[in-house]
Amino acid sequence: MLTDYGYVALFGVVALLLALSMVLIPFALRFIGVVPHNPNSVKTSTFECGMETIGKTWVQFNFRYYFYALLFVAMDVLIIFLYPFAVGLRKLGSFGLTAAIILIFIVLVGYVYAWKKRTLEWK
Amino acid sequence: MTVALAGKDIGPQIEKALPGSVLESAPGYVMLKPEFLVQAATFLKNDPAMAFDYLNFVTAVDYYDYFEAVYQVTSMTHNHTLMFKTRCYNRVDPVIPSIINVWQGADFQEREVYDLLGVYFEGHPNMKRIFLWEGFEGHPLRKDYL
Amino acid sequence: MGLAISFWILAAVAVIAALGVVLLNGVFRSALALVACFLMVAGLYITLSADFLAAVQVLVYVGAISVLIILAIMMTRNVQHGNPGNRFALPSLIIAILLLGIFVYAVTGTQWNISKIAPPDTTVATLADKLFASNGFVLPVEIAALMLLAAVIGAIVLARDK
Amino acid sequence: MEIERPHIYPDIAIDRAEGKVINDLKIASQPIIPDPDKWLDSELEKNMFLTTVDAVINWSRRSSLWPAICFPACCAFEFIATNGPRFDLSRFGMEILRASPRQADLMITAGTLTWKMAPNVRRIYDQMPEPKWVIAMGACAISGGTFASASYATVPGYNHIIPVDVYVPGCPPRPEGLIYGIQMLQQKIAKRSLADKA
Amino acid sequence: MALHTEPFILNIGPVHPSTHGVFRIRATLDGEVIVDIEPVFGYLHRGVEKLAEQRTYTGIIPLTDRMDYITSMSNNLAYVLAVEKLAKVKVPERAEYIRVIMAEMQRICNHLVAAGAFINDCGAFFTPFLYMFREREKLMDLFEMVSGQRLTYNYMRVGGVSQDLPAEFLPALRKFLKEMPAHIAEYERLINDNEIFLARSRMIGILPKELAINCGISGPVARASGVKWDLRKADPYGIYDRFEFDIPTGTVGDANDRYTVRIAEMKQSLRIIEQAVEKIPAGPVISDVPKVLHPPVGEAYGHLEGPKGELGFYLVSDGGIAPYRFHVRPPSLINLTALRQMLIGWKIQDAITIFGSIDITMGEVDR
Amino acid sequence: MTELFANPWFHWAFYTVLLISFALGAVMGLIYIERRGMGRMQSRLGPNRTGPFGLLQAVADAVKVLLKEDIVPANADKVVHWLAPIVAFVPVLLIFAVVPFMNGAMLADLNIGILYVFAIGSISSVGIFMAGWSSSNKYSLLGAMRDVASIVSYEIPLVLAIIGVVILAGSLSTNEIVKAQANIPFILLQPLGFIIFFAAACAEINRSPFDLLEADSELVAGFHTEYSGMKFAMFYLVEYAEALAMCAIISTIFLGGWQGPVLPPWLWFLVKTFGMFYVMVWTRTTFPRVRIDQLMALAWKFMLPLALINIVVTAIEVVIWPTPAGLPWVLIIVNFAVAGILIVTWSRLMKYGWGRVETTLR
Amino acid sequence: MKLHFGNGLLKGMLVTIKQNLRHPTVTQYPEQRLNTSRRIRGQELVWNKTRCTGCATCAKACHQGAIQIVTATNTENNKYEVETYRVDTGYCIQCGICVEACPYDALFMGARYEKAKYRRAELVENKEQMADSLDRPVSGYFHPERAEKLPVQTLLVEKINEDRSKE
Repeated sequence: MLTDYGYVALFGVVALLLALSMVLIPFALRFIGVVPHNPNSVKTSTFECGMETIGKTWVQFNFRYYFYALLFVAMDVLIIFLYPFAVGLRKLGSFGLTAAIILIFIVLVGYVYAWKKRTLEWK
Repeated sequence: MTVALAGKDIGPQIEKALPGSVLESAPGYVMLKPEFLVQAATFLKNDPAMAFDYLNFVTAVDYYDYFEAVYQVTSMTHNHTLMFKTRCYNRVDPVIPSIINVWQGADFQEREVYDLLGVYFEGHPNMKRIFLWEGFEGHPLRKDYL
Repeated sequence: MGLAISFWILAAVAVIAALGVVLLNGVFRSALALVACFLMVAGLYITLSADFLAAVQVLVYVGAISVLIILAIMMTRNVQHGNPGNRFALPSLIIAILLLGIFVYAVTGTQWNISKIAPPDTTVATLADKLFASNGFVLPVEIAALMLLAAVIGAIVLARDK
Repeated sequence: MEIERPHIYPDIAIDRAEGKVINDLKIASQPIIPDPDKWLDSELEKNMFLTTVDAVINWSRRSSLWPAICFPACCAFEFIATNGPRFDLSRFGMEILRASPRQADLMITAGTLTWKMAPNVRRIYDQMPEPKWVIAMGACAISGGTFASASYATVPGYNHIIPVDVYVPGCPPRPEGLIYGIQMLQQKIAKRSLADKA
Repeated sequence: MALHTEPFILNIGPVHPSTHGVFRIRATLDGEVIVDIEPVFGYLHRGVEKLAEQRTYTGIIPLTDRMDYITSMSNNLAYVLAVEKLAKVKVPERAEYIRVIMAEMQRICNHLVAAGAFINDCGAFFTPFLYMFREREKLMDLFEMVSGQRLTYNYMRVGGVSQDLPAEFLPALRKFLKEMPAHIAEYERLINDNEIFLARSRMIGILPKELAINCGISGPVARASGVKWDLRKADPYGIYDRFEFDIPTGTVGDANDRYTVRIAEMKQSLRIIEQAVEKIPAGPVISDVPKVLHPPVGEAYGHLEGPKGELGFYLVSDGGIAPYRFHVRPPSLINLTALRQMLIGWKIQDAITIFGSIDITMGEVDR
Repeated sequence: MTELFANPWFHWAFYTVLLISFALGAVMGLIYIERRGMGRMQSRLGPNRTGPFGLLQAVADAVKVLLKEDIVPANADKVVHWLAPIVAFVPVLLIFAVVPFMNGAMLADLNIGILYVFAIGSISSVGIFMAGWSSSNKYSLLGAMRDVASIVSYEIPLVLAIIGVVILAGSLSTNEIVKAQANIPFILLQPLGFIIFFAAACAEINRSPFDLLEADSELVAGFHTEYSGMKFAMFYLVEYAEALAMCAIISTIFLGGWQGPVLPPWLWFLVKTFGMFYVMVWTRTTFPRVRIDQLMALAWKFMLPLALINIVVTAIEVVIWPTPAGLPWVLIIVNFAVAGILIVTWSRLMKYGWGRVETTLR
Repeated sequence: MKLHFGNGLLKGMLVTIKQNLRHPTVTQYPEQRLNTSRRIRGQELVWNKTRCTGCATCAKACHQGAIQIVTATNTENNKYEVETYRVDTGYCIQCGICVEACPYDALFMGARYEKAKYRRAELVENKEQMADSLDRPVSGYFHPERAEKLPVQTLLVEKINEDRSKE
């Protein structure tokens, strides 16, 4: 099993090198004059439909979005439980099924509550 | 067919409602005093016999001696139309009251007149240049521009 | 041999990334370093033959927790410079050193038993047996679900418009 | 332009700042920028290797010209018609219209340029990565067209603001005329050499 | 809670793929939600009104072509109507029919572009737009056949039209009339029932009837809000009182209504053209008008139901060869009056959709 | 030959070269298919000048983009700006490690194959977020924000939709899943799962109608507004490589992967993958884009409950008929009926006209 | 006002896929060329030297002022002769008013539209470049007698014959 992960890890290294080279080749070619490079203050300024940006560009976002992330984490954890269940269902039989349905049901209570509280709307 | 109401008929009616507001009742238009413009416009809009609910256009003409603001209004219920005008004799900084609170449709058109002719509409919440940029010198549609 | 090499690489990168979390200036970069750290930890799980756990680590920590952190960053006002030093610097240093001491003591003092049993071939099926079979840990699983429920409701309360 | 939380409706300060930019540009861009025709007629002595490299590079550059979006006026519709199902610019691999100048190679200036717009066009052009080309499409883009004669607001030709590679006359040019112009630009690109620039 | 979003200013335009030219919305956003907008005009202000004061009455016609460049014929016609009112010129019968055919073809042309661009703004990847442009090309062919240009026709003249229709025009037009309904049905199949499109356009950017009238909004935008006002019926210029057609109106006044009204208007225009093609008489196409026109001193406001709304020209003559004052009532500009009320509270995506549903041409907004 | 493949180093080297060349080559193919296919659907032709039949168009684009000037905005977070394309690109390539081209012909037959795909795939979104955030551009930032929104919403239905398949196959390994489809592809047993997975996959890889992050009619170019040259090309590549990966995954888990009569297995796999991509092109040509809150609502209110119901239904079916020897046809009918009824009834919960927000700032 | 996901989406998809089978309406321009309108106003003016009297009506009619005409008296046969006749095609908007104005049928709209140039100065055409010749087709704009001789315009409503080899 570990051999397989070894393959993946080494493949990952190669992929990383490939990605790096893709970024670095134009960078290297710049020095032999094939790729132009004449930055100036206008060129490197922010593009905003041809206007200068007004105010700062990193702005604060609303707190409401945080709720989604929390709900997302909760659901993600639920899914993690469901995967072993799904793999082993044929062996587990109806007992496992009941357990999983109870599991889903408990989390769904919170989900339904969130729906009813209209917190599922992205504002 | 939309009936173009004669200024001759409407002028006296406005005069009756707002004494001293009408300068001239020509066949094609009614000439109003600028001080009474908003009141007359409100009257024209709200009077059930007139019911001019729709403002076709607002513009102004530069006649060297004076600026003439031209308004054309239509009543969608009665299907008739009327043109009324007002004059402003000050050439340095001409001011005419804004009718944006009567017909919101005048919003951009008054700004346009201000931009191109330099007639300031008093009471408009956002009276600034619309087509040209801040810092542009002069008002190009004036007859003495260039 | 291969395991040892990969362990050291993963551990070293994890520690560097963890240091980056603390030392880097921009909050966003710190968060990215944290993501890198999580990834390395997932790699460590793999070297321990816990492949399902590694996937869970990536899925939950890199996929979900990082989003949580990123969202938290989106809500901060001054993203580029992070926190300036404050008067809690000294107390926190002391607490950190104390904690480190406790950990080192605990690690060195523990008798590390090494299991002689080979790791199972398919971890997921084994896990399924342990979690959902009638003789498994069904009750803790349901309790975990209750915890998730509590978290969701807590989130709703937090996000409610006041 | 650092303005603190300006979300109150008429913000005259922004307008003033922008107006100043426009006025400055108007004063600065009275002379015409000469046409970039440096490598047009020159047949340089090239060595074999460079010629091959040039050929490959120029082939790729001329076969994938991605136009930036700069559609002020009438000619825009002829440009879209060119892009449309009848004349089909996508045959030349040009259907990828990049809204962001960072990813574009070619600016097809389809329409009248006013002084108010000029800083934006200049800015968009500046923000395009090199190498970049400009096709002046239509009379307004070449000379201001109808609006040049007495108008206070129009720029008499894009070549006051940005260098123009190909002029396509017409008001607006027929789509075929534009494609012809694009092919002329492709021929122009084909003559470019790495050696010239250095 | 102390944590809230910082509002920030975003420039949408002037160089933005879906501002239909060079319009600019300076939007103040709270996250994705629009808190406040300020429309900024003038990026295509070319001084048409000033230029027109220096030109002969005939020389202005090419200028009107370039004002609303999608609907050049209608612009020509509106201007010519105003001059005819000013100079009291009669128009021959055949020319009147040609004008109606041209104006209605132009209306179809404009609505094709408007509907296509609107769906494009909803995010469809050009497909409906290109389909509609395909049919527009057919109209372009016809316009080109008549006037020699594809976009800027310069075809109407004071007292008629510049040239008679070529012999092959009417057969081609009949052919077009025969196949166009199938194409409109195709667009309807393609997009009208699409759930994503409906969700994106229904109940979005509602313009109430009273607000529409008060803002002077006209054309399909007003009709979508339920204002049954069409100058072709209310004030039939030319010979519009001889044709049978309906005025499609919307009920809610949302973006979808504006789209459906446009599609319905195309069908009505086809109806009008069919009737005109049947009845068109033979005869001269231009009345005897001096080459250099000297209208009497006075003023006239000529208007027509343009594809975008009430398009009017207000001319003041001092008896010279050029108008003393030349003012355009631009439907595109005035239809934007309610933009602020329509956009605030919606997300950026909706803002683009709503803006697209109004259908403006910058050449006419800024002139 | 088999001995050679038994050598782990050779196995690794062979598949590494194969996967990378497959990914890059197929992406070019996808771009060609997309441009030509879309062109035809839009009643035009698409690129046909560059090379025979326009086949070299993608090559020309690639060479041009490689030689384009690279602009890094002055006030961007430069390190993150540089790293973002790499972080986005590497995971996408890694996905291909578990894609079976033939029986067992894959780089690594992981026990947790499917889970690995989504775990790795979620890293890519971080790269996209980095790009949007670091550009210091408001459009990019909005794109980044939408990226977060789409991660948050679409990860869940995507992963849930697979569980039905996993229940049927009883394994997480991609090769095992393909083997389990020897008789009948899972698309017939899991129609609802397939629809949800397809939609969620489109959202995950930001393809139309869910291409909100780079919505060019609204956000100019979204998260990569400030990227030029090769780094932009890498995002372009990522987009198509992700699409390729997702199509490969879909064909593996729903369409029976390399299984198929007559043709060699690898050809079946390719045909299914490219066919799937053609469907994606087709939807892209036809549909308008959804709005961000509709995207969220669709994920949270439509696809999540339906996916859960799908899991429960599938689980019950599997428990009742542990070995569906003679039963697949019944199951197919039942599942299609369930899918149809659920979609129709549940979509009634959706309504028009959400979206107006009463702003308090004025 | 109920939504059913699916129905409308599928209908739309059917339309696009059907389009795939239909013949595309593309004219592959450099190889295939459309017959333009008989009245085409191309991007040039064609000037007939023999008919022109140098009256400058065209220059007066041109509100653009794009036509520059200088006449000189030829003392030999006591006639006006056109010394310079110059049109800036980059400035001309092809409105055709000069052609309409010409009282001697000496000015025509040209039919050519491939006039792109690399340099601004090349766009100014002098009288040699504008002169009437055989390779410079003349459009029938305001000259119906010429229009009749020109080929019939290709129309999209008619079926265009297309060469499918280069797809």
